Amino acid sequence: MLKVELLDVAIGRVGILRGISLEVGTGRFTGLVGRNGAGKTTLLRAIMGILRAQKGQVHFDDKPLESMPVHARARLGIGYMPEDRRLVPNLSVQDNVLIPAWASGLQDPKRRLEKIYAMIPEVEQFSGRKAMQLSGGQQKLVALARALMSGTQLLLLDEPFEGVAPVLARRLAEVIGGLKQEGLSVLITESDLSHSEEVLDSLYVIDRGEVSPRPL
Amino acid sequence: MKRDTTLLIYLPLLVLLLAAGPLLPKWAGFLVNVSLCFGTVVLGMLILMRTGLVSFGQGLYYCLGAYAAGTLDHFFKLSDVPLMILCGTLLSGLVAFGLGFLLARYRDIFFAMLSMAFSMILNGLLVKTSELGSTDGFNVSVHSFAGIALAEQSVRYVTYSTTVTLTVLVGVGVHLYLRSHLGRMAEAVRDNELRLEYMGTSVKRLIHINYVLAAALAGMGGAMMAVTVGHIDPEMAYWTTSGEFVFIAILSGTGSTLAPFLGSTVFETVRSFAYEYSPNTWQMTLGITMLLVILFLPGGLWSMFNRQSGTA
Amino acid sequence: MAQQTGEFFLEARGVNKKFGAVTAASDINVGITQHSVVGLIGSNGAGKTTFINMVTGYLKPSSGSILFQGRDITSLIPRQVTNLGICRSFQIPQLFGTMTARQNLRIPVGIGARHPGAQRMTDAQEMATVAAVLERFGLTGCADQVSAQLPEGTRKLLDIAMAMAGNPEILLLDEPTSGVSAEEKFLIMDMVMGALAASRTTVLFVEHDMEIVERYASRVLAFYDGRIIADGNPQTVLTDPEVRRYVIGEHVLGQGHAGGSHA
Amino acid sequence: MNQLLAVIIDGILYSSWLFVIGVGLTLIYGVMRILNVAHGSLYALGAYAGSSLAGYWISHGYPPLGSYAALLVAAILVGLVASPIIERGLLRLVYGKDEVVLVLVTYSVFLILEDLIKLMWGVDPIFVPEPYGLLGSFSVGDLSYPIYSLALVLVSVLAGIGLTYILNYTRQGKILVAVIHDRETAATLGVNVRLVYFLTFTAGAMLAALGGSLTAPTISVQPGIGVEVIVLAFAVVVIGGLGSLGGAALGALIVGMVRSAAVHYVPQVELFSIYVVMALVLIIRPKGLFAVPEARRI
Repeated sequence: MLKVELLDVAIGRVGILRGISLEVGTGRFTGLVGRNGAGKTTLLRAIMGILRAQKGQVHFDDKPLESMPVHARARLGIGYMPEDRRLVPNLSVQDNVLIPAWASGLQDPKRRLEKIYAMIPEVEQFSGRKAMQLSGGQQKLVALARALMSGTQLLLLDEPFEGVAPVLARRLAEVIGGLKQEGLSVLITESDLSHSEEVLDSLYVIDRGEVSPRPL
Repeated sequence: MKRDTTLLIYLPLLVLLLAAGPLLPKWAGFLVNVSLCFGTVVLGMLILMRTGLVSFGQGLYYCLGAYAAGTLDHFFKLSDVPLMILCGTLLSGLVAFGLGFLLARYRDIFFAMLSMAFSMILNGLLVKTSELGSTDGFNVSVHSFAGIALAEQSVRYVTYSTTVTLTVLVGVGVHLYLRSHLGRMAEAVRDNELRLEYMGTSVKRLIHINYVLAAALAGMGGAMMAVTVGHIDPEMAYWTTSGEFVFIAILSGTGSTLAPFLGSTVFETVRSFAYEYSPNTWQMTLGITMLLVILFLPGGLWSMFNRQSGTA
Repeated sequence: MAQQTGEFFLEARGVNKKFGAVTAASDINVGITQHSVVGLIGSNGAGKTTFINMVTGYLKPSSGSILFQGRDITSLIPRQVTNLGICRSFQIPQLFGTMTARQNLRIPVGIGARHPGAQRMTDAQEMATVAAVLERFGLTGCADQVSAQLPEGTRKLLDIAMAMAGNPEILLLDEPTSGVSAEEKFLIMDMVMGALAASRTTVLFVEHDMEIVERYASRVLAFYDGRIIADGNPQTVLTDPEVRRYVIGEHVLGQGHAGGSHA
Repeated sequence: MNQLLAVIIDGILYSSWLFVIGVGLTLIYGVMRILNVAHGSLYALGAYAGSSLAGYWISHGYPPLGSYAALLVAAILVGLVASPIIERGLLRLVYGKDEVVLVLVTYSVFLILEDLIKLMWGVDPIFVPEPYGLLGSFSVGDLSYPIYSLALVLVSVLAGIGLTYILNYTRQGKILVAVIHDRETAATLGVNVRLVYFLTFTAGAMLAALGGSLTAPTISVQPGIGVEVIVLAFAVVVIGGLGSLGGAALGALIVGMVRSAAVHYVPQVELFSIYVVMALVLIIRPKGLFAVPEARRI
């Protein structure tokens, strides 16, 4: 599904990632664990194309992504959930979730929306509220729902459990675990394994800009 | 440390320009003179730009300086070259000292816009003041130099050499200033205000100081322009005049105190010739020149001479 | 925690900080004695940087007060706090990006030399001081490179060196080794601590790397959800069950304490 | 009493005009973070194109009412021609540069367009007043106003309501809101930000040109008419808080009323009253009336 090979990423002249290789198999849940500043967010942003790689390749379904603009990558079916949620504060929750569908001209957004609501009923409950009226944890749920709208193939979830109260974190883990049945491929980052361990099929550890596989 | 070659350029430049004065054809001498006046205003902008601020209202001080000089002649018959320039410089510096308390709080586009508003207010005031000639402004004449009466035919060379000498002096002065601790701090403001505050320094005060310096130089340029051209009008405070200063500043680059003079000379030359040969497309020529510089010489014209680094 | 007064070098009394509905600091009471080296640990958003921001005047507590040498500094702004002798470094290095490393350091050295009461220096003396600092931090080799283009570890060092150039009474280091390669992390800390050894400067540092905390801190404060949940010597705090659960996390990998936890 | 009425009506008419020229500027700034100096030239282009087209229409004896359509078509044409050249051809190359450099780029475009207009239309004034007189006039008390002057009121209200509607109730508008808020995240959601930029610039250019083409019948169209418009539009937009639609409306209303009052009561200060208001607003609210709060740095 996703294959990253020998990726080098620098921000400005500052090298953040060095020689990253990693693979997310179809229908597999892959974890990327490392502490703050290790380079997790940078790696996901590079996969999405927000950051340019200096070296190396990213393939999605055997298609090279290097020369593809960000929005085109999203339209391949990659859903990205940023760590800081980044909802549009003055749009309603439902509008936030629907933006990817509108942007890519999805045929039947209502059906996909209903499916997402079925997976995360909470989001439907506050679908009429403005995003800025939600708590941080609720926003995480909405960000996940939004990522699911474009992420019909692959989900990139950046620290989905970070800064969330334990109850909500468990709920998020449950929702994410439920995605297994959808046949989705998922890459999850976390600073430890406290929430994602049960759902993972494979694991990588990232430390100071370098990634290595780790048995579970 | 790299050797400081800039100072070594200023002295021969002074001698060369002074010596060339009587030899240059009238138009060329005038062009050099006007370029130096513009260059002085832009030199002030360079100081401001070192702190990261760009004013779209430098015309305010340029115009104030010119009117201070003009008023001395017009109302008090004190048409003495150094006195007029001194008054223009001081008045602008003084007004900037007052407004600086306010403007030092502003950054980016809001700094640019507020300075523009002030200069447009001056423009509006002058246009409505019939005592100062309203839209037409008035003529400025020069009769003495430091108390010594001037003969009619020597006025032009006296203003020319005064401009040249003063310009070189402020060029050297600003050069030394930028190399001083205070000047380095100005650059630090542009790079990282937060860090400076965390070193125990008041960024606002630094900006205020540089704002006053820039204004004083603009006033000086305006006063020199008034005695050079012999006519002033409210257009000097209109936004397009300020726009031209920003234009020259970006065209020049901020790499050296010599850059504004290079930039203004190129600007004046392009403008004069374009105006001469194609009066309907001279603005277009300037616009295209500017776009080419922004696209291909992002560091301004000066970066052609100073490819390796941006030291002052 | 003990509520003594007057005897601490730096003290926070009942400090709270709210951002809208979010509580970033809740009832922080802590006293720091002079010459101590204190590690601040806690997961992201636990309130460590907020604490540093409040001490240095970048943020104002919603309630409570902060005292330095018995003097209330709660309402001071960063410039004033710095002038009292409290300096800090930053998680993301705050450098003068277009200047070289040498020029960067020259700014605080120049400021220091112009303090009232400080000894004035000639240009040559200033440059010599700068050169000495560069030498001490092993930055001589890249002294004339533009700081924005230096590697992250070097930038981090330069950032800390600039904070130290003010000869602080208290030095606050915000994640001094984040974004730095594994080989460099002890190197950086050794240089910093070595340079401070003579003056026995009081240090507070925020750190995620428990190896660093264990090796350099004489006291550890563990933050969780805006509160300090443990305070004491490194051995005690790092083995505290609450700290292990909330701060370090039982499943941490790639850190010294993760030992055999991936079972 | 009559004078107060005159002040209010003049104020409304002037505010409408200001809003039409300001709204495109604030739209472009809000989405693209570019303070477009060339906005005034687009206004001038609209005025020239409008008077040429309407003049052609009328001089060929077509039904005079059609001249209104000609004004409208002229504005649309200007937008359709200018935008690909300016946005795709030039601005695209300089995205990401300093805000001030971007201002200078558009300033250069302004200089180029000023001369281009002279090359295309010459320097003699053009006067096509027919659409202005065609509709007759209406009176309020003993004051008489041409009905045509309501056209700008209508257009400004339509533009204001239309843009508000689009931004709040249409998919395209909500996508735009997402881009304004955070273009990077919008792109990760599949939004083609490049296209959004292009369409925004086109819409902004059309609005500027529309302001010009509708004003054309009331003035003599000559070189330099765009210069004053630029600073006025800046004033309106800056007072409102750059990039805010409601701010532009309020800014236009404030500036319009102040100028109208100045014209009637203290004509000496008319010229710079606007800049006094602008300075005062910025002194009291440094980022305009509807400023967007900024994020923390550390």
